[in-house]
Amino acid sequence: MLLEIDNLTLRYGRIEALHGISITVAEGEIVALIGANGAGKTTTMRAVSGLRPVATGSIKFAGEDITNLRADLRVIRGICQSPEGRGIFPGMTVLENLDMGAYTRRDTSAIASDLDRVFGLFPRLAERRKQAGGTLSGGEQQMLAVGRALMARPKLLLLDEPSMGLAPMVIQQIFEIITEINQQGTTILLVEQNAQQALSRAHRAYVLETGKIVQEGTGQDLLTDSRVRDAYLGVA
Amino acid sequence: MKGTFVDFDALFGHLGQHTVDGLSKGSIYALVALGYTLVYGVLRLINFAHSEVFMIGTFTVVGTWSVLGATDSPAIGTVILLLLAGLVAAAAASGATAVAVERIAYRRLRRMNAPPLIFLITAIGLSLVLSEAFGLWQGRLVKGMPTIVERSVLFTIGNTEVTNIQAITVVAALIMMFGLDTFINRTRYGRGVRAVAQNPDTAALMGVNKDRVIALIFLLGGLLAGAAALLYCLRYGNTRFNVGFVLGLKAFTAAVLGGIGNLRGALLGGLLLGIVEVYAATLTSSNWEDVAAFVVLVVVLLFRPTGLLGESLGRARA
Amino acid sequence: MRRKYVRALGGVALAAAMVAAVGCQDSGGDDNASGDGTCGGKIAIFGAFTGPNAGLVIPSLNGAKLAVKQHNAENADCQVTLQEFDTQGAPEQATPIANQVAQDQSFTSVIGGHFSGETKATMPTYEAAGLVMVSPSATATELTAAGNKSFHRVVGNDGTQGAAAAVYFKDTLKSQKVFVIDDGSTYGAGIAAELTKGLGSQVVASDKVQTDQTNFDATISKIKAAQADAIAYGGYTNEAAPLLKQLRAAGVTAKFLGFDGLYDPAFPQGAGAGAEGAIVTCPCLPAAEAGGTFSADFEKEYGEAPGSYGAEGYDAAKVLLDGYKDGKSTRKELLDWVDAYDKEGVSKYIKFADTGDVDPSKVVIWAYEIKGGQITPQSEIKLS
Amino acid sequence: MTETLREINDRRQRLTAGIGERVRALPRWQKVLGLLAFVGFLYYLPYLGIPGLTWFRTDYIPQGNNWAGVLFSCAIYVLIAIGLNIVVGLAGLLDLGYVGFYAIGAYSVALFGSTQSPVVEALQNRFGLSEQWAVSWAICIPLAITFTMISGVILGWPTLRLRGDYLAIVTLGFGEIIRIVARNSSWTGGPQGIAAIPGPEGAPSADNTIFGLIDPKPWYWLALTVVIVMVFAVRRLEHSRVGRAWLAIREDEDAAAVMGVPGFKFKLWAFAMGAALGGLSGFLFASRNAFIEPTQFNVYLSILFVAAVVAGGAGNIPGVAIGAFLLAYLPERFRDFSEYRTLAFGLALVLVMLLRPQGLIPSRRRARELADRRKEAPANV
Amino acid sequence: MSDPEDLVSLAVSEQPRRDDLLVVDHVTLRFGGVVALDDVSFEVRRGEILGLIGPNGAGKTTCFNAMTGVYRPTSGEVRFDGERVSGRKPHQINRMGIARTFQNIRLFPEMTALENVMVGTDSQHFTSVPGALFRLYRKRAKPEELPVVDSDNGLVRAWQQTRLAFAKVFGISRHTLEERAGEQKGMALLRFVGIADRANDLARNLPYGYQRRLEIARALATEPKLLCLDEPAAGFNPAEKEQLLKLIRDIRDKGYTVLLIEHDMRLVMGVTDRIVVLEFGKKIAEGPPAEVRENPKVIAAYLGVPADAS
Repeated sequence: MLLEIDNLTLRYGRIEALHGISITVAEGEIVALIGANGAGKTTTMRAVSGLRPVATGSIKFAGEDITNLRADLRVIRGICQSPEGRGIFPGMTVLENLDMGAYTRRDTSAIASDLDRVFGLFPRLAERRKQAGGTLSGGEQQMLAVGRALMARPKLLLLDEPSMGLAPMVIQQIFEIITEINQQGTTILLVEQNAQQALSRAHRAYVLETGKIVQEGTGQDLLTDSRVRDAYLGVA
Repeated sequence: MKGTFVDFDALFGHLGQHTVDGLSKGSIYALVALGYTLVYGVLRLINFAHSEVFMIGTFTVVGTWSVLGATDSPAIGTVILLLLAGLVAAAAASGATAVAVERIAYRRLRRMNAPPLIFLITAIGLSLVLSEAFGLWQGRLVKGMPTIVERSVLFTIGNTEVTNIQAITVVAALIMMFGLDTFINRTRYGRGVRAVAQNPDTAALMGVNKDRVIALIFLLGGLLAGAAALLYCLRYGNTRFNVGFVLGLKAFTAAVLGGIGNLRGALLGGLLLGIVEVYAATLTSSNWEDVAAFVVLVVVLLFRPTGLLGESLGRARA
Repeated sequence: MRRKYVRALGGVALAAAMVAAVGCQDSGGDDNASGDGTCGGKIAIFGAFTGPNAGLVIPSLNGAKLAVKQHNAENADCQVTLQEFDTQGAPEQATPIANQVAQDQSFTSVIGGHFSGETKATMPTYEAAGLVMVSPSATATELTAAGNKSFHRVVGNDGTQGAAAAVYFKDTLKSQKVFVIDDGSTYGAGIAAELTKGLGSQVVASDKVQTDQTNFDATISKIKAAQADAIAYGGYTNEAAPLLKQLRAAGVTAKFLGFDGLYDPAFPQGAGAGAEGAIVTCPCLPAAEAGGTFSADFEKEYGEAPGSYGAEGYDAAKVLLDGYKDGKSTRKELLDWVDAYDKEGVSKYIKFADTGDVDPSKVVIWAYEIKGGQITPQSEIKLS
Repeated sequence: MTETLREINDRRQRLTAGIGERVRALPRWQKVLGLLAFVGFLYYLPYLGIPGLTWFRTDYIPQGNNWAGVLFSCAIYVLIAIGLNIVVGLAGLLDLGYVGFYAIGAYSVALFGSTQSPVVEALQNRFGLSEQWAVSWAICIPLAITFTMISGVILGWPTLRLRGDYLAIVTLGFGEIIRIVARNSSWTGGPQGIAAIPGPEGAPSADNTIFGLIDPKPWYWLALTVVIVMVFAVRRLEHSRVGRAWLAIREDEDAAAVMGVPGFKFKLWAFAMGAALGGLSGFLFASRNAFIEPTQFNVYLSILFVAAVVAGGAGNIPGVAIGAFLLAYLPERFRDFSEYRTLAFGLALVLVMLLRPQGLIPSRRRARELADRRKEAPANV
Repeated sequence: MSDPEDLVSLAVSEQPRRDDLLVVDHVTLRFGGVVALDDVSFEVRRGEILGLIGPNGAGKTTCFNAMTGVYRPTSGEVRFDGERVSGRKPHQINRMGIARTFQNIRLFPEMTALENVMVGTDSQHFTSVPGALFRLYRKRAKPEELPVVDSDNGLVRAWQQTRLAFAKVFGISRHTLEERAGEQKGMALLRFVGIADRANDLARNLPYGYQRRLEIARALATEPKLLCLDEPAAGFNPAEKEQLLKLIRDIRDKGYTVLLIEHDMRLVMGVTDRIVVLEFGKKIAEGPPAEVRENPKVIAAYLGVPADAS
């Protein structure tokens, strides 16, 4: 297992946000977390990337216990997140933002080729490479966030709401790119509102509800599960 | 006195001279202001102890020169040696102090996620401790030092004389300012600093070690304060245990004036404040210059609530 | 229920203890000195013994200590204690100290204050308590102008010194254009005003600097613009030293004259080479001129020459000590004693006018010159 | 080192935990009685002679200061802290120029009440009044309060729109401006200051029987009475629509505005009320000392006031009172430390903030908040 | 207002009422180059629950902010009760009768639940500093407002009687009456939303669901004509959502008009009278739930194009 989350509990102040969740992600998989707003999906992501302290439980990455590891060291281990709300550095240009993704890397030539790869995936970004991140449209920012995370050449890519605020066409594109990235060998943990898309792309998925995992299974199984359809796919 | 409260002739008769004087005065403000602005830009914290970082720099210069046996107006080779030694020692001492302050106090508070006011009071406490420690150790009276660089007039434009020290001060300040600007905007570490300033969480997700970046900005601020200390010593030839308090206050005012968190704002604010003070002192008398400085600050903030150039490391450009 | 009673009982007991204690405690020991016929007593001395301006005051304190020590060594049967009270020079700190001294009847006389502000703030209190004050260094003219009965000083006032400085400018320096600077302090502004009065139209311009100022560009350009041939500075070393240094660095060669606030080894040290040739006036005698063996004794005791007001501190104490030696032991007796005092001191001949000022005819003002980084006596300034 | 201290601190916390709870659990009448006893004790303090406690008197040491005189200073500082607490603790506005209001209060009574003030002299000349004429002490009280409230509004009106840190530097500038103007203007008496400031019995004179020159006890009782009245008044404000509005603004100004709290108005009120209290304390200070000069109102004092309020426990009257009390008391009691007093104060400030950031006696709200914030601290910083 | 004890119901004015309470009239909003709202028009009618829905990032919150005066529209305008909304300060907009909750709960965390609600009721009150300080503006007390004398303890009873006599002679201050009214109304509201048991706990210590409800109670306390709820169900499980639906219906039944912003279409279906659907800053549908549900544009927007559709 690349990532093993075991019985994780996490609090905001005195409010418990996660109540003992366990998630595993195997190498090469796309695993989706779905659930309503506030169910704890983003919190889980932040715990994995090291932005939130864990109350109890453990997180293991590639066999190593990283529960209390600093966030930046996790990046060096190979975990990179495209955060919810994109987290673009508004005052930096597109190029600088992408360079930030490669912050921990020193292999200049490989970085250059990765940059080409990202620009290949997102031609829009190439057009706007000198533009400040804050002036991009929502969709462009989302591309930038995903591209930036790719620049870290992560073993595990965490994507938090990559389709948020995007037009259906773009959503379609983004998910195709996600699949492509995955096929190129990157393991992906995906948090998504758009359950339809997420489930159809994911190998496996977990359903979160108020800080607990209520269901898990393969993407296709959950996609056809009546309860999931009822609760998260909108139209019954 | 009453009839001549405002003396326009004095001001406009030598406007150029006053401007040059103001610029050279403001350069030192600007260098110290950069320390405030760097820390504020990243941590949103007024590092009140920065004034003492500067003060320690000046004492280090005095100490270094006295150890090296400096005398008034030495030979040119010695001058360069003394300047370099003073610069290195002051920058090292100030930088070390700034980093130590961060390590001893602020990091702990950051871990506690303490509200800004707590940082401020801690900084005030630290500032008291440092300045008092020097007051006890070095005495409370003004401390003189040898005049390393004899003043001479470099060139004259109209009735405006520009002296070597003024030129050194302004040029050195500009060089350091642009050096810093380049460092922040062009290098990998600088990008890390800007990333933490703009979005600390995402910066961590990109692998930026926030602690190291914060230590770095304190170090940078300290180095600049050390450089400012050397220039100060060259220009004024004196220091004192509480020299930081007033100067720090002015430098902070300058930083706010230009837009705190904004590097170029610090430069602009510093120079502007220096000029305003000299003008005001000439126009009335020297003891009104602080009033003028603060009045200008209030007026500027009324029309531009975040200072002349707006806030933040890079954020303003968005 | 029982606990309640215990608590109530405890409360009553505590209250009783408090009430009982009221009777037996009122600012300690008023029964050990005064009025019991024996010789000696307690002198309170107050001033800025700590803080930035302590350097000006410590020599005076040491002078007084020296006088008391000598007195006690010579008069085993008439021991006098000197109690120090540090005010840091702040009026609001001096006021409760005045209350303390006034209420403690064992204190029969006061040396102080050392600065004019603290003196002004506490004079009425000491007067009301009938305590005699002998100040070594509070020089503001107004202190003796309000008819306070307890205040005396063994030092010339700013009026005398300002006038003397005016004479010095006219006669010795032969200055035509004097630029007057002060630091806006009670002392600095006061003495600058006195000088301006004395110089009249020879004052071409003036400026006021502020405490802790370090940059004097504006002042310097004003001096240049006024083309002054002499500069007078009313204030203290902290600002004067950097000012003078910058003045000289800026190529201003006009004569620089400061007052007793600069009579302080830190001044030439802080101003460096720029101080060379500067004049400091002081209503204090040069060490060599001081009467008797004072200078030698002082140096022996403290390992350094008596700085500013060392001799005055000694004299202030001496005036009172002579009274104790003469058997005076109440506040009233000592006040009368000081009023009638008429004797040669180490700094000058001491005899007080009705106002409390030392007899103007006995005041000596000396001009000192900075030579080789030392304050060296130049000449006495004759007032007429 | 701090680790050991932290451990000691934790142990102390375990020991003292629950005292507050137990006190709160007492029946109301016992609390009222306890409070009365405490107030009685405060009035008794100048006589403090209980064996064992005499150690606390500042005249316990030979060079010590008058105990009642120091108590008076403490009371003044407490009054200042209560005023500043409205601004900093309740409304959450950082005011680093509070000393300006203190100065205005002091100068109000000095300029109008003293026969030696240039203002009074000008009035005498203008209206042909006798040389003994001056505004009486009692009338100076409303004058002082009015002037300071007006200056609070004048300062607040343009600046309260600014964000926190900007407000801090602007208020600091205000404090400096007041001092510099007082020092450099002839109508304020300039650097010489103003003497003969009246007290309740008129100009200072040896004939005054109660508020005399020698015995400061009545002055202390007067100041204490004012403090108690003001504590009462501020508590009334705290537990009213006004106090809720201040708290709401401190917590979340935008949300408060959306809930119908006119933020600007109440911030201005906080400034005005804080200013009035600062002015009142300056007023008392000036009339007790009978002499003021501008150097007494330097900006350093402002910063110390804020430090005292925060270190004591911002938002909580007992907390800020203890902070201010210690600020005035400790340097006096430990005069033997002489030169090291300020250094020790600075160290103490840093230690309090590191070990007990909520202040010595925090409000219950604030202590909770800080405890929670500590838990929420992001993992990577 | 049939029941005099019912403090929660909105006092509906008897004046002739126009049907539309809030009108969004061709509102366009641009930030820099980004068009956040593109010519959006709809209205909220009195007494209805209007749902404003759309996928995350569709411009719901932007629209909401324009409606509550936070943003000034680039063109077009928002009118509430016939008056323009934009250009007013937030507290003035509250005075007009718009109250809102926040997507990411924004309570006053260091104040108790009751105090939080009382900040809301305070918007209806007038006591300011002089009133609170001196307890001025005394009114002759009605019998039910007089202090009660009920203690057995002689001393306390004497004190109570003194207070009673004082109140009879001098009346009762506006401050006291307002405090009392605020407290009663606050408690009534806390009971209404079902969290009265934690009235004296600090808001930050309340469980998540309670905080959501508290926010609603606080908004109701300002007696709004229009209550805007911004994603009130975020973080709720289905059971909690169900309770929330009931609460929203109750609120409507008390006479309030409700604007409900949600992205969860299912939740909105069950409670709203009408629905407006936004996508990319444009209104793509408007109508009763049943109608909107069948709208193909809505389905596309909501579900995205199914992956297997291509």
